Amino acid sequence: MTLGQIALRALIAGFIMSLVVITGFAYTTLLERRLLARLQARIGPNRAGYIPLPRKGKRERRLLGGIMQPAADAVKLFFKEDATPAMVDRVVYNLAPMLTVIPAILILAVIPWAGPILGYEEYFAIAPGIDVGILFILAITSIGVYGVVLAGWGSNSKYAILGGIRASAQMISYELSLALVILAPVMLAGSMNLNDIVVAQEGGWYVLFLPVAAIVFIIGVFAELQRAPFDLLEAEQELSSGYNVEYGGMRFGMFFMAEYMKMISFSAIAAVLFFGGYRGPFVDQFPALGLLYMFIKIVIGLIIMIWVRASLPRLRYDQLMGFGWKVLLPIAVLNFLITAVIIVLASEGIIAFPI
Amino acid sequence: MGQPVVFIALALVAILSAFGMLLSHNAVHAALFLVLNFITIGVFYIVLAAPFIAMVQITVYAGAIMVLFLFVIMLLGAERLEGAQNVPNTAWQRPLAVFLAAVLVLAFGYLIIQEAVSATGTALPPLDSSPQAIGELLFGSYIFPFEVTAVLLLVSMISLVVWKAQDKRG
Amino acid sequence: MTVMTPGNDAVQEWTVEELRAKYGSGMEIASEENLLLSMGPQHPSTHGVLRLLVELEGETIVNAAPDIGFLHTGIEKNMESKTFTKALVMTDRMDYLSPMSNNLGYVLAVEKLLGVEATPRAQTIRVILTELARISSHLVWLGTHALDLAAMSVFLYCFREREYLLDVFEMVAGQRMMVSYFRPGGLWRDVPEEFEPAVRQFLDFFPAKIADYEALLKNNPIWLQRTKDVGVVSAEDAISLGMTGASLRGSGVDWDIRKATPYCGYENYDFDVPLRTEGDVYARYRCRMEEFHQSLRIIEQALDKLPGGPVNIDDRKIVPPPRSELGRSMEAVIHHFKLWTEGFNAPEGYVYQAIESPRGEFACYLRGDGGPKPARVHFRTPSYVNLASIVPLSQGSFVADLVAVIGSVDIVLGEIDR
Amino acid sequence: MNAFHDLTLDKVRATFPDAIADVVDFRGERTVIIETDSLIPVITLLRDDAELRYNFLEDIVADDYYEAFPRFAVNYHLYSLDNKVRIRVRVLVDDPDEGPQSLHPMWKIASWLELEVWDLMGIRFQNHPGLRRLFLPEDWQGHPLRKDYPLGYEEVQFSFNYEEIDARKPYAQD
Repeated sequence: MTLGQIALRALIAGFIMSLVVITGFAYTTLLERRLLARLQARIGPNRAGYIPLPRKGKRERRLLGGIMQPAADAVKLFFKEDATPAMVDRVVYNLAPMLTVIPAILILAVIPWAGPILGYEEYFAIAPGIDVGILFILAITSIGVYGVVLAGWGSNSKYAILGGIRASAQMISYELSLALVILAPVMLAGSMNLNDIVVAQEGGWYVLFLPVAAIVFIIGVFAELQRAPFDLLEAEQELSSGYNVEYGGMRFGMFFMAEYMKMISFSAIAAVLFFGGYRGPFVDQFPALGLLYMFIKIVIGLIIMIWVRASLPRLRYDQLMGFGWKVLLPIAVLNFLITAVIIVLASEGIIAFPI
Repeated sequence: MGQPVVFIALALVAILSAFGMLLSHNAVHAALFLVLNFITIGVFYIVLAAPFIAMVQITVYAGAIMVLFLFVIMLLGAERLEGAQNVPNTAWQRPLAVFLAAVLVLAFGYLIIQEAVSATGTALPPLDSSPQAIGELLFGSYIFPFEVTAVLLLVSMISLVVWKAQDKRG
Repeated sequence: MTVMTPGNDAVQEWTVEELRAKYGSGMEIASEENLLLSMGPQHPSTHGVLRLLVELEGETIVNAAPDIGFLHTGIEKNMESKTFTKALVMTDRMDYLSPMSNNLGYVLAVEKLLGVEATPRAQTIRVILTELARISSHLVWLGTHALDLAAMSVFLYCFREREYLLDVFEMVAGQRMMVSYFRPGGLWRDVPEEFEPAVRQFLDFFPAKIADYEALLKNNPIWLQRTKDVGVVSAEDAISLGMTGASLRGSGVDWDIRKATPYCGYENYDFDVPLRTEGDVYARYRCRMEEFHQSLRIIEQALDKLPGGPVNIDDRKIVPPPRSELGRSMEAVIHHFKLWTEGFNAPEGYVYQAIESPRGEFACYLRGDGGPKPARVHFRTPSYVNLASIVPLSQGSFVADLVAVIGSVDIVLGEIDR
Repeated sequence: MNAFHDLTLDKVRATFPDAIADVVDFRGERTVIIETDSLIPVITLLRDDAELRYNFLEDIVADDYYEAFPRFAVNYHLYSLDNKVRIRVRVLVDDPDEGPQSLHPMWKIASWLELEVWDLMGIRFQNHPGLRRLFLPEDWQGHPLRKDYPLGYEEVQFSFNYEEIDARKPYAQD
């Protein structure tokens, strides 16, 4: 394949996967609303777009109520009045939502969705050639902070700026632990390519070998995504929704979109790093099954995030920072050191370890 | 053919963002231009087939350091520069800056012209930019400067914390 | 001080005097460097329309000033222009989360002024209903308090159980919230016969629900972190601040008006007053959670010995005659007419009747001047007094703790502004 | 509880023989009407006496006896947490601008309770740390709980006289 063909293929795959994930984001919101409603003894959105099944003599049966709710929400958001507050910095104010969404989409580039399908030689990803996939993810998430920080600053509102300050401090601190624990699977697999990490888990998921790393990773992801119990920067009760308080319409929708798309992509990354990625039974015979496995693992990840949101209160800001620096970071460093030592010892043949 | 086009486009972005940083009156805008500049340079590294360095560049400079810059600017509320214009005794800085810039441009120009005139085109040996090679370089031949830098940064950080803590106490 | 803005030319420099004039709360501003944050009146965690002007150093609260009056409707003034019976409906609107308690406080004050006492059956029903109101009010407190700390599920569970209680109120009074059920001299009418089974059913299922709430919060490490050692107030300070109810008992002062100066025959019931000594948000939380169980105990005892007999005293000058008499007794018609046009005359004098409302001491000062209308009504509402304690309790802590403190002292703005 | 009330009265009489102007018993409640000047000493005695210990300030209520003299009365409801007894101390005020002394050095809550009295009844407490409007707007005229303050009402607008009544409405003047 020539360079041009590769570029064209990446373009098409990227377009399709972005569409898939944007739709997926919409339905993640629906999943969250329905599931939260179930957990909280209420019903949730169950009207928009049901499929009527006529029954003789009775009222029709309504199937899949609420299935069009995301579309209705999107229409609503698009047609809202696009108001810009008076004293904002217009450039920054308009830039911030974009800077949140773009990194959320960019992360999708390196995630391996399945084995060799659709004419891909090794595995199916938008940009299969990137060998530093892990670093790419870290780089892009670190850029993602800007959206929140600039939204907080550019809105010219005290609540927003408090949210922005909280956001930058929180994301920087938790990124450290996140990066350190990601190194453990990288060392085990001996590669920064996400597909290599998936393939290396043929002998067993890394969550079995690296349970501490997996737990720290999941906690770090909650903080990175600003999901409960770490949703301090948009704490409705303290900052009345924090950094996005001055946004409305689709600009607000873009923050929302970025959060849910990140939920999907980080579920995928967790699946890749610790839960065997697209691998599963019969995936060697039928590589397309990988898509299904990936889908299942992502949905399980989403459900866990929603479940946590339904059950836990929110941490306080200083407690959050204390937890990140005093608990999570030491554990991540220790985990990193011990893993490295064990790998060296095993490769020297001093101890037996199935790697 | 593609490479020169990419190079020129990136170079334009890099130069314009650098000028934008220098000329913008708002500290936050300046910081954002700098971020753009860093990211462009990161892309340069990718073009040079050094993805590891590219990613490190973006993560560390664009992702971490500049966020801290923004953090400080936001906290101090120092985004407006009108105060700086009133500071006395800065008049002598301008000619000096122009002079230094001229020296820099001349030096680079000399090097480039000399290269063009001699036109030997000495090909550099292909550089290995894998994480392993960089690691070996850093922890092998350059271990001493690397560690010295680390200690220096640590010392400056601790001294700042101590200074600030004393400030608060009394 | 500079108001934070992103490099806009229209930025304004405010002096402290201008700020004080602008915010108009009389708060002393410690430093011009600090951030002034106006929380509310439209803020998710200010429980109604409370506005708090908060001075922040970073995220630490230096000072705060409550700004109230958004709900002020002049209830005390309005009641002076109505007869004693007609004025009753205004009391529902004060603490709209436990209108039964407000009714009770006012009605007891009127009865004290008149020098009458309700029948045993009426008193027992009053006890049952005020305890149910206490539970329903505490449910809202628990739900919103948990929601303030972002435990959102508890909120919805609490409101599910509250719905049941509101249905019970609707069953007896025909109204879910603005009940006006207790009347001077007794009740509006006797409870329907479905009332007792409905309350018994509630007694059966509610302990399991309390266990649910406890499972979500009681030992939740995040909940403990957010509430322990937050908003601590000592017993002396709590007394000096006039705190009452569970907020006072959380600091270890054993004072429950139902025990200290019993009314409605509370001395005949066997119940405990939950006490904690820590004085922090968690202690107040534990006290109120314990009060659920104590209220259930009281209701059960009251139901078991619910006496028969009339619910209204046999004094036609105070209580209107039953509708059945109107058709055959001229005297009844005259009484009815006199009561609904003119009302009853109260003697000259003033009384002060305190009851233990869900939020603390609810008291009614009532002066009669010999006429059919109260000459002066004043309500000592627990929320109004407890609100003042928010500032000393939250000074030096974080904004997030302010939210926890507001939740833990349990205020209702309708009662504060009156 | 009349025994304890009598004890209270005896103690006050013993210490401040001239302070008590009148004593009222009504429906089991005792009211001690005292001279304005001796408010602080009497209440200090009630609060600090080892036997009495009326250590809880429940409420401050002002009352308006319009056309009588003295016109206003301020009631202090004190409660003894140890003895579980309530007593009402009453001060008569003729000039609302020279009200009784503020109790804020004795109870932190006192200044807050006095704010309400000032806002709605207009009795100016001496030495209060900062009297201001609490419920009503800063520029409100008058004190609504006074008897000579009209209750007021809102005229109902109908379609035929909407404009006419709208013109008379007291909207906030910008």
